[in-house]
Amino acid sequence: MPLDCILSAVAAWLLIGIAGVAALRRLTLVAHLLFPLGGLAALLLAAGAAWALTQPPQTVVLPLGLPTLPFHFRLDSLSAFFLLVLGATAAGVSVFAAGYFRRGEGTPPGLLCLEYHLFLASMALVLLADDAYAFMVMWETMALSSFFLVIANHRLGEIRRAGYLYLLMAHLGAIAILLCFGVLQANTGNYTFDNLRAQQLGPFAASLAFLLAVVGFGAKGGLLPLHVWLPEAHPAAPSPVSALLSGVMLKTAVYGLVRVTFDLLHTPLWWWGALLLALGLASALMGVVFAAVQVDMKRLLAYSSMENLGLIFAGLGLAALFAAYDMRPMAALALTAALYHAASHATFKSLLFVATGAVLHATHERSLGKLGGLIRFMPWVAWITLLGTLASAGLPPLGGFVSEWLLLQSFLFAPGLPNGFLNMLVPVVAALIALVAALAGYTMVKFFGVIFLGQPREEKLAQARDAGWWERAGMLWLGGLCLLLGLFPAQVLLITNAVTRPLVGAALNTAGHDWLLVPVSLERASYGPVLFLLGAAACVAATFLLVRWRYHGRLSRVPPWDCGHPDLTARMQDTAEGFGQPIRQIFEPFFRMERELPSAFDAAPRYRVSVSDPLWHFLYLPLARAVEALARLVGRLQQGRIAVYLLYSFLTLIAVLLVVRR
Amino acid sequence: MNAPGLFSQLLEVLIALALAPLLTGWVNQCRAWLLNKSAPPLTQPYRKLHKLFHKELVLAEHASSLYRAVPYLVFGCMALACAIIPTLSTDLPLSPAADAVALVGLFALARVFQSLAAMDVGTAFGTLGARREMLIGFLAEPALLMVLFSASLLSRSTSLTTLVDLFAHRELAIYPSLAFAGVAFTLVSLAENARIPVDNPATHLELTMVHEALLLEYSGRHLALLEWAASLKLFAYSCAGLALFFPWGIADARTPQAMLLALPLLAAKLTLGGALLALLETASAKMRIFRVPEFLGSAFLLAVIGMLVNILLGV
Amino acid sequence: MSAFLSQFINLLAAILLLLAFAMLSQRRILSLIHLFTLQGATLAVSTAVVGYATAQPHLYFSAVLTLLLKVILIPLLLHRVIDRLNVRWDLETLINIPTTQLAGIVLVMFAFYLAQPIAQISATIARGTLGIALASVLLSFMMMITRSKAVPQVIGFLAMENGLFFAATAATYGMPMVVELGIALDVLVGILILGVFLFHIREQFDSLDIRHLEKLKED
Amino acid sequence: MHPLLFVLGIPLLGSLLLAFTGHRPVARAVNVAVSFATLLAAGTLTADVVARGPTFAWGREFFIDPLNVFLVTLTAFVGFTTAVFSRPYMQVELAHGKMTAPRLRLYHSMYQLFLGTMLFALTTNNLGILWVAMEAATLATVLLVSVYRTAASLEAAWKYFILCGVGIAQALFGTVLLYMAAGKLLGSSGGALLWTNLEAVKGSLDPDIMALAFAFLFIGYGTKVGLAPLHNWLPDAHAEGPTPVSAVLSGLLLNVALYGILRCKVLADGALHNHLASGLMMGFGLLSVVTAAFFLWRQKDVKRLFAYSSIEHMGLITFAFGMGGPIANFAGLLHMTVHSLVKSAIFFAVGHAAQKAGTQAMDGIRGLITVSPTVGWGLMLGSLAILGLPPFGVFASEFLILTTAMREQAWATPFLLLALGVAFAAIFARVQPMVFGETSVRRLPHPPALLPVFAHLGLGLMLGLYIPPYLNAWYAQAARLLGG
Repeated sequence: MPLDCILSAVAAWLLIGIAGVAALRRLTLVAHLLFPLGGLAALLLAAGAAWALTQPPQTVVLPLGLPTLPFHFRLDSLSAFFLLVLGATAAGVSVFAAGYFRRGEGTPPGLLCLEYHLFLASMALVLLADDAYAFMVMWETMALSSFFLVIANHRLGEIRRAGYLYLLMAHLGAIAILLCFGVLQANTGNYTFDNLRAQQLGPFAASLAFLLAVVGFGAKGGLLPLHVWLPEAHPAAPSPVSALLSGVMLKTAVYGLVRVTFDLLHTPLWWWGALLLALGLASALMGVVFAAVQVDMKRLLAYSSMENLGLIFAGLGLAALFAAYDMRPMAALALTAALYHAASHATFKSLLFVATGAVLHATHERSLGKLGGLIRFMPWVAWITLLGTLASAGLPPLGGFVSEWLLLQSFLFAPGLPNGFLNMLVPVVAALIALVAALAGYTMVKFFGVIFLGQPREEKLAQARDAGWWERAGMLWLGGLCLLLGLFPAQVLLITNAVTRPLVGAALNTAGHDWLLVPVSLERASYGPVLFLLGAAACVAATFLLVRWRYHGRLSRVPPWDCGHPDLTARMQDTAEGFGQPIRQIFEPFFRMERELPSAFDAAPRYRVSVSDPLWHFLYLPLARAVEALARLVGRLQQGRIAVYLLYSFLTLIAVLLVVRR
Repeated sequence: MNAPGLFSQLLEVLIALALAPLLTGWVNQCRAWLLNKSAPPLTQPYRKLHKLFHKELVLAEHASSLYRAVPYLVFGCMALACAIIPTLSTDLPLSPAADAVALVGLFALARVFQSLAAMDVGTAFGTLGARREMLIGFLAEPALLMVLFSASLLSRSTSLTTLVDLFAHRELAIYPSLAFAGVAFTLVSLAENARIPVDNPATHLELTMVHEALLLEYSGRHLALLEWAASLKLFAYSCAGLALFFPWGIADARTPQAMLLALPLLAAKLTLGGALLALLETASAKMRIFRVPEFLGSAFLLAVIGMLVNILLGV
Repeated sequence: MSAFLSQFINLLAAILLLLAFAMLSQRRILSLIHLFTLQGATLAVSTAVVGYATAQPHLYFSAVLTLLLKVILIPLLLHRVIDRLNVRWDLETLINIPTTQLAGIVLVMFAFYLAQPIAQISATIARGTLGIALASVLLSFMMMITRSKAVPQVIGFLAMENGLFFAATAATYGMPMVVELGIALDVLVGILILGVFLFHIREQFDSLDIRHLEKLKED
Repeated sequence: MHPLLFVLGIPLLGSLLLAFTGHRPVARAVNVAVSFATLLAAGTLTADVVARGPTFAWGREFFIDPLNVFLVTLTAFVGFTTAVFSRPYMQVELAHGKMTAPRLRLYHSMYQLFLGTMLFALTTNNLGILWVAMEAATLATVLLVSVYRTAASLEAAWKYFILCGVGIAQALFGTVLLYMAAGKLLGSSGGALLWTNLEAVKGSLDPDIMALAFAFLFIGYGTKVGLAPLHNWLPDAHAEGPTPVSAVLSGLLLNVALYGILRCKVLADGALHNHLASGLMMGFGLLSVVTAAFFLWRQKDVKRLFAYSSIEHMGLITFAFGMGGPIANFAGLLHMTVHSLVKSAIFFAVGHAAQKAGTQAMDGIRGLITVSPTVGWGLMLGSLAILGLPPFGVFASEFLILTTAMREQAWATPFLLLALGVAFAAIFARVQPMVFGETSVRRLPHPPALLPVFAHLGLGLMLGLYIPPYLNAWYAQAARLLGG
């Protein structure tokens, strides 16, 4: 039974976590035995999930939870899809982590092992939960365990602040989700998803539930304007954890929103889709623009995650829009695009984050301004990372491109919508998606180029060593997944079809095209990555052979041309800040910039520019100030004077008596 | 996969490879004429390629293997691009593998590789060029995509062959959306092919160069391949423009013999197009790099307006 | 039950209210203790009268208890405290006395207003007693609010207890014996603890002004 | 002999014993032993009730039903664990010179007396005795709060005494009114104050008197529960008394006071046939939750912080009981249990932490986890639990309360949410740097008592994931008893 398979994997994770506590400080045991075992359990989970995709939904009720509401778990195709993503990604990350964790990183290794596996297990159970209570318990456990992972290196004030912000936002989001379930159960008092699904809500209640879900899951998924925690928390965590946070945990937000919008609520209203689309696009644009100006490699990736999640949410919005107008095949297309992007983002973002981990360990440096030229010292890491970079940039023939392709395809169908205004918006939206994708390319060139290419910007980088075998194996696994997702979209569609069919009542066409991705028909659009790759490879190989056959292979190595400048140093290369400069200029209104410019007569000229999120200043800081002011006001009640306290009691008594006597 | 299809596919690639330097030479010649200079011969690009292939390869001492792979990759990408754009016939077996979106992706892939290679040597100009190239790219790419989308909205397809098929066999009609798209396409092509007013292919003035900065460290056969790839790119863009806006004469699967007519027609169209390009280039002045976003922004805007017009007017 | 007894209880109730008012407006601490003693005496008498009128012997016991506790023991304790701590001076009030008196009148009206529906259905001896008991509780409460020294606050607290006792006897013919004993014990222990506290406070702050006790607060 | 005799007798005798021997070193152990004996007796009583159902003892004066039996067990349990905690705690205080032998005698004696009075208040059937026991508990705790004899503790104790004394006087007035209402039906015999008798005739009690009575009782006992704006004594008393006292104040006294309100609410509901009692409870509950949340924001003293958190939680519980109905009542009872357990666990951890840091000011307590991981984790997990993060039991009850409120009192949910959000932001912002980061604390020669912390947290965790069937049955019966 697939469900047994998955539950035993979860149980294995929990046991491994407990074993970790038992071996609290024995690093070798924890790293080289427990983490790989966790990876194996992840594979088991993925296998179970893949199996489940071919089976009808299965349920189980555990004798835990509230007396009236024991934990219900259900494995259907939607859960199975996300579990597959979780298992496949976690396997790679766990293997990487086996080589990653070192001594003396704040938290003892055994405790990290517990938190890590608890995190994995709670994510799996979130995906399985079939009642509101189980869902909320797992959801918050997930937040909590990941919070402890984020602050693994808790001695840095910055990391503690990030962790605080993270847990606060997670908790506020969770409250919203809780209320969403409260609305969904429609006064029945029964919180099983079966019952929620059976309720017929009016448009107002349904919209309220949807909005609460958007707030709750949006807070987890980094949707504007609830994204502020994301670029703080993801970089703060140890790299394998960042990989899981960005790669997998954000997907639970996608899962939740899909579950609520398409499963628990039946027919979306059109403006839900429009809202989600708008929010998704805004976050995508904001994310990518901020990613382009970052100078910290992990922050850059975190913002890039925000961008990708924005795209996924936009896809969901479009799917909801189509579903609202009962255009089921189109809805299936958009939903597939979103799911596909979720899967490919999981693989490439995990890969990139673990790569930053490898770089971090080799160089002890996170700032892009101090890296460079690592491809010569860490070829393994560099070449595998290149794969992730290209996928993240949305370039063919890798996974990121397929999902963006599907998304753009679904936009092409949007003019069929029976709503003139929306039709008009479509080109703008499609244009923005294209812009975001192109900017992602810009960002990724910056990411890869500044870290791995060029000359080392610091002396010590020459001492960098390539990652160990565990790390390489984990990265290879993730890179392989990127490649698979890119090259075999038709096969992946078989999986996503199993998901979309029950949710929107339609699926994409896969019959007869094993090597081609043909969402509707051959005349409309098609994409064949294998063919594409073969074509490109043939061209490249032919060129290479021809050139080698026809011409000599003489070669001499010389210093690079200095353009007439006698002392060219590595510091003259374009920096990460420099790479961000055009973006800062073009998208100026997005940023809140603080510049420090040297004057012409400075003896030690200094240039500094810092870019911050304007939302902090327009939304969060005023909010915090308002609470502070209110708290100050409330604090005045407690002046220390006993006569005043007695007066309160007296007045309260009088007031209550007046109410009573009424 | 049928024999005529395979034949037309091969023919297309070969013609592209052969004719691309010629087109570059023709544009340069026209430009020289317009500038009242004595023109280089039409075959100058071929000579240059020949010379470069025979030269010794001089590599920067710490260039990585990525740096050495990139010329082949870029060349392969451009050849593939030429293969999937219908120039002579719409009966192309490679066509289902890549549609309009994939074409844009392909160009982007080549650009990313080229920029990465430029960063690899680690000189100031290489990285500067990479940054500028990516800047132009991220603005031009969505604009190009929007242009293609305008056409796709008319044909309800992103498949290039279907698109061209449809346009080649339609009644002569005026499509205002395509007019906008055409202007946008021209602007994008200028930028993408490193032409004035965005870039000047004829200069190595360090502070203004973009495309040349990317190639600064390349030499020998690598440079030859990259130069050839640049020609191929110009050729591909020209053919794409022709296929979208002036598709008449391209043969379809039913009439392979029409290719006999298609070839001279293509040559004529390209001649005219090349001359026009030269005219455009000489008529405008190179702009500052900071003005490029505005330039490409307007292209982007035009393309979006084209799509809007399409949706509002239904044509 | 005779009308006379009922009138007598009403009279005692009125005296109780009057004393409560007097305490509210009294500035001198010694007079305050005297007034409190008088109030205790009134209470004891009224308890005995109610016991007689309703023929409940346990109320006599209660009256004796009141007499012992509130007329003899507590005033004695209070006298000792002010002697030992030397706090005979005149009192400052936080709010001036005419204002408190005006507010007191409003309070009495309010108490009567509250007790009115109960008085109408009440079958006990004196209909108005509950209202008066309530009024004296509220007046004592207000007295506690307006005084700035510890001893008068304690006296206010005890006067409030008197009001409650009066309510218990006049309105309900006395609580069950166990409860009354318990209450008396609590009051006794309470006053002892308060007395000890007063010494501690004096020791700590060199004064019994409760304005020294304003350190714990939100800032 | 009835087991209740032991439940009530052991702590009172213990108090007497410790009044003479409490200053000796062995007294700390005796205190634990007496508390343990009480716990055993409470366990026997519980088993008895489980086996035989609700019972009376000594006529009808004492009454054990599902509502109070679980509170009795809880009180005995927390009383025992706090005694265990106070053993090493008081040793350190003695070593630091904050406690002296005579004060220790007072402390031990009053601690047992306090437990005894609480058990008395819980088990008595007589509302008059309930009042007497509550007042006695107040007196005992006043002495406990002032045991350090510092200026601050005297001030806190004085305020506590005056405010609670005045408050509880109102409750006495309410009791008198109740007796008056009952007298007409039951005669002015001793039986008129017995809750079971009143409950039997509650439908025909005079509504006018009952309304007034409930108002006074609510204000009176509400002061002890710490409902805003009657709460002003609470933070001072918690902050300035010894930490074991803070733990039992938060964990037990507030519960018992609320228990008093609940008993009265059942009568008022029966007599009034309207939503007066519910409305009052919901209104004051909500007001407390919101006010306390904003108070939390600017705290500097760790014990004050958690004292305000207690106000917040008591407000939430009051709100839940105000809503009524089986689910909300169930949630309220569950919340009472887990709040007691978790809050006292927090105070245990805080006590150790403050001793290690040498200060109660939160700015002075930093990085507990490096020097004392167990205390650090105890404080961290406890805080997270009290903030309502699953899988701890507080979340289970908050889940039920919030979702029920959503259904029945939708207007209240925005306020609840605001308060929960602000409380989370406030508490967590203060606790995190205390636990993590560079350290400011030192090791002490005396090992901390960690068993109570983790036993409480473990139980709190269990109640979030699994509620044993018999406990569930009690809760359900008690919830039914409380009605809607």
